[in-house]
Amino acid sequence: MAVTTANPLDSAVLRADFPFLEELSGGKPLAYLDSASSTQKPRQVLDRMRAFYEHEYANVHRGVYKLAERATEGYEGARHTVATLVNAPSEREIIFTRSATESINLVAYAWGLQNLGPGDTVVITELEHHANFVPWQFIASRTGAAFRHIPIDDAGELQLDALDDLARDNSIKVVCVGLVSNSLGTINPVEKIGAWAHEQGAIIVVDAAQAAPHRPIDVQALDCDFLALSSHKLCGPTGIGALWGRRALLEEMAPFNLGGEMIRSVGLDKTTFNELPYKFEAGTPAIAEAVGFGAAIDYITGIGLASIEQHEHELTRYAMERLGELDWVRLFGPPIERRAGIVSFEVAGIHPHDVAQILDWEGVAVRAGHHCTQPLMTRLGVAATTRASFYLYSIAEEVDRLVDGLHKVRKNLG
Amino acid sequence: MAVTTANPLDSAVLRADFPFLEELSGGKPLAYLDSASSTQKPRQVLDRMRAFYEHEYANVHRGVYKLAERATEGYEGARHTVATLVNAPSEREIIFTRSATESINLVAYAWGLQNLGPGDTVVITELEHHANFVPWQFIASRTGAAFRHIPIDDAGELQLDALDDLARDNSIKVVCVGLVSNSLGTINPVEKIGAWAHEQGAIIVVDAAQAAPHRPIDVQALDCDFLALSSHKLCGPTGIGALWGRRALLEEMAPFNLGGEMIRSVGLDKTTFNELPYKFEAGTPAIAEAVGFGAAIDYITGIGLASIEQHEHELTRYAMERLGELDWVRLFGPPIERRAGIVSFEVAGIHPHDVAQILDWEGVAVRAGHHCTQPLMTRLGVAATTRASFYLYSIAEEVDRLVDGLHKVRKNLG
Amino acid sequence: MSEFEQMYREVILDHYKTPRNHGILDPNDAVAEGQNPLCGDEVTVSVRFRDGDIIESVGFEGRGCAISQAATSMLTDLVKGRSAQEVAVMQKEELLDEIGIPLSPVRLKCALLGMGVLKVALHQSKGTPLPEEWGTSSGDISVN
Amino acid sequence: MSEFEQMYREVILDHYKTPRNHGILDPNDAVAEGQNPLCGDEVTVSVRFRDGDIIESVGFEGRGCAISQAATSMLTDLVKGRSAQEVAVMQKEELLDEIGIPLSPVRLKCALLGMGVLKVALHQSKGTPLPEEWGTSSGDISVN
Ligand SMILES: Cc1ncc(COP(=O)(O)O)c(C=O)c1O
Ligand SMILES: Cc1ncc(COP(=O)(O)O)c(C=O)c1O
Repeated sequence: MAVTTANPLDSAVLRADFPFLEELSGGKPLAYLDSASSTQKPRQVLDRMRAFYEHEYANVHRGVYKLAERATEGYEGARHTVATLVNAPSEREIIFTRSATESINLVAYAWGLQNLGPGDTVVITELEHHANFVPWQFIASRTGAAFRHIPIDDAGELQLDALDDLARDNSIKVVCVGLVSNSLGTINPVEKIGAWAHEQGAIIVVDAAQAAPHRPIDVQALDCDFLALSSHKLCGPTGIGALWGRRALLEEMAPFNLGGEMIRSVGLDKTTFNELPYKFEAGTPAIAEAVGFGAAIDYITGIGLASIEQHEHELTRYAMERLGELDWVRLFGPPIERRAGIVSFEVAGIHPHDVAQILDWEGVAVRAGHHCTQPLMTRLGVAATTRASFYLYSIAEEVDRLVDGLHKVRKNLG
Repeated sequence: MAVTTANPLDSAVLRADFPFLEELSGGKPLAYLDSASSTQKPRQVLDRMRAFYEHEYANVHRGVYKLAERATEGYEGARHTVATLVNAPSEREIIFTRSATESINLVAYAWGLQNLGPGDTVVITELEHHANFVPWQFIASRTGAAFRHIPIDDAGELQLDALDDLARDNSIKVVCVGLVSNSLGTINPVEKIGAWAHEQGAIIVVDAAQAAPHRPIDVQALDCDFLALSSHKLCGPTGIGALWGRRALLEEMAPFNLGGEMIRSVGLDKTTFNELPYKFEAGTPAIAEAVGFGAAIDYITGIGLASIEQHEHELTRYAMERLGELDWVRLFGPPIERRAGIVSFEVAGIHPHDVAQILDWEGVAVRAGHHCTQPLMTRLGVAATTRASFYLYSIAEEVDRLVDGLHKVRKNLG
Repeated sequence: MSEFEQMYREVILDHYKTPRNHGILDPNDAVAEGQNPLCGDEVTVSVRFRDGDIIESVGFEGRGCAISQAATSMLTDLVKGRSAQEVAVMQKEELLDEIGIPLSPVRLKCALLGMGVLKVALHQSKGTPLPEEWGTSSGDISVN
Repeated sequence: MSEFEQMYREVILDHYKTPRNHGILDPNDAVAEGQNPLCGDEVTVSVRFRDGDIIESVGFEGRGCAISQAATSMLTDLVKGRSAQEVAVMQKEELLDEIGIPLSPVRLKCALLGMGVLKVALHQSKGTPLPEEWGTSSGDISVN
């Protein structure tokens, strides 16, 4: 929910940081309304990565020479930045991965293969992104654990009154839930679900891919066990994400990927593993990407996550109002109070692909599809939706262009 | 072995492409002799990635709008480039990963968990990098398969006469071998080992991380089953590598990472997988990194891999000669004819860390350590070596500076 | 001609708004369904043969965009009277020529979904070859 | 002062060339070995106690660079006469002050290897706390 005391951010000024906005599409900058899928990158991040490659680049950790030291400082500095972003008790609990998806796979494999078996239950939600759904479904099927879901209501909100029934046979070992739904924008009550999971003796794995870019996150306040996030959704480069994990759990787990860097000693018949976090970072990591991830976090925290949240909240409210005026548009998802900067909708009788195609010709980029949430689409009774999503560089004029574009869609195909 | 008919490359000209050489260390550019660990990046690669982020960036594959199309073209174009580099029969057989390490883990998990069990044998080599060693050791221990190695002789070359003994009980299912040893530079007879593996009904997994940057590679001529390579070792960005795999094997395998992009349909009780290569690429991939990887391949193939190989061969010969003159330096590894651009050595009575530390003060960057080949170090009877390694931007003057530096090391600590 | 008119040609809109051969044949000799993994669209294709493996008629149903619906509709007309074997090796270009509009890779998937599913149906009933992109489903997950 | 003289101070070179307390104590009350994962260096540390948990003497052996050898040598002098508990919670800064040279993170690992292994030996024999970086070996692989 918007914190109305945050400093308002000045999009007009911030937009100057984003080179992609100089690109014109039909005489105007592209109205990029697909930030939930991936965000654009500010100069500050691109400059930092370039400087790193030009002046500080070498492989990390083992080099004795100065260039390798600088590279290691850059890489480990980024770990510190991520730890601060999520308020991790220790930097050792931050593991760099390729993406939020890989972060969750790491937990599903390394924790799941070791801790799940027949008689155990894995719980996910009906609106979960495939990233926090399919790995668990796979590991459940491999280990023989049951796979159950928390259902949603018609507004796309989790039905917490279903929890008792799920807990009935006392078999839940892990609960997997996203902070913010990437399809509907629903802000899920993760603290409550976490407390409930812990009552069952289960752990909770939180997908923060869609939340970390837009609102402050505190793993200690959330009291969760694992939390996944991604760089490319918060102004950072692709190819890097992070997992935070509770130290005691990470220490008990076997590794996931194996190879260089994650070992203490390797022998023909016995191998032992390195300390945290290296135990989970096999091979040459995404070094420059980590540095860029750190720069992106500096960029968004410099603006202020509370300010970003409020800006998006206002834009979303505006978009819901404007779209709500069109009786041939059906909005999915919860009311503005429990919604992040995402608006999914249906244009009566017109397929989302056609909507997005025609909008593109109007210089408006939106996403059409299942948004990697097919079980949710099934629940909503559609194959796909059209989705507009906002970030710090989004402005009200782009919402107007979306609405104008939808009129054109209807005129042409309605 | 050097192909003496290749066009000689002009390092002096090429060096202008590498911004890191503008950095002075004690008045001279750093003599960077650690390219086997990771290479420096030319402007062409950095420019391409920047342009991609500024003008072509969006998430790939699903977007209907033009920006997403451009991003997808960039990403899939890089796949085409990698396929061409290794002469893959089909682009569908190229899977993007984080690194050579992850490529091998993919095979070890997705192929290994499905195909190995008690009574089966995994064969690696005594000089294998941990990346093609530890994943197999881990999967062998999980599945109960035996774990055996092809030994080396004192010169660091594989002892092929040990193969018969390994094959005795007819249980070999997979043979894992690197094309070029990153510690000694040994060029391994992979075709022969592959033919032998296939006679056993085994597959062969080739680690080309240390070969692909320096010499032409052809998976069809090698007749291998899987081949791993990495971008950061061939002038490309970190955070991206590739796996080539034989189509029939890839199709039979279960996925490794799971999530978005790799599915065909997801349901609460049943999920099916996407076609190749997407089945193995879960989540948002390292998009800009793939584009940079492609640009790096264009850069090195533009120069010509045969020319690079010959240049390194000559430098290596020179380095072996100059170091060979020092009776307090012991060289490890094979003769120049079967060696790539890597020289590992020991300075009598002085630990490699101290050698590398003092060399750094002389503006010479070398690596000191086990180079992620601890079983090899055990075999050589050392904890670590000092290693100099070359790339297309390396010059003879840097070898001279290395030798001068070693005299200084000896004067100070000998 | 505007971008809209280039892609949403009259004939496309016509097939989209009044699809030919719509509905699942009953009885039928073969039926298959398939999804476009990029957007979740689904199509079901049914076939009736005569004289062994000559396609007598095809009927389809599903949800998808104008391009995928129109392309599948056009396809059902195109293949009538051909043998299963002929259709199994039919090049995508033939259908694309018929559609006659510029398509990005993503929209190409829309246009070719029906053709892929038809080939799956033929494969299942007549053992004809599967198209490349429909051959890699090993490892499907089922849970309880 | 050159970079060389700053790091390879006279006292460092002295401890490196003539290490104190070199060799494994025999008999001993505790012994542990450990590796530096970054370079493969190994050190073995042995301890003899008196009056319960007072460290009477420490002996070490291993291979490593000048910094790691000198630091371990200095450490063995430093801890003599202290209790296991005291040493287990001893701050790394105390040893680093003694070493008295600027160290990058990689060289820091060299300097602290001996101290880590000593704490492991104390942990094993007296149950004192393990240092952070020695606590995560679960999942070691053994193969046949
Ligand atoms: C022979 C060899 N194999 C594998 C690797 C690991 O590759 P990556 O750095 O891509 O993880 C390396 C380099 O570290 C190597 O030299
Ligand atoms: C809620 C949610 N979880 C997970 C992911 C996957 O993250 P990544 O793109 O880092 O793989 C996404 C984005 O695609 C997402 O929106």
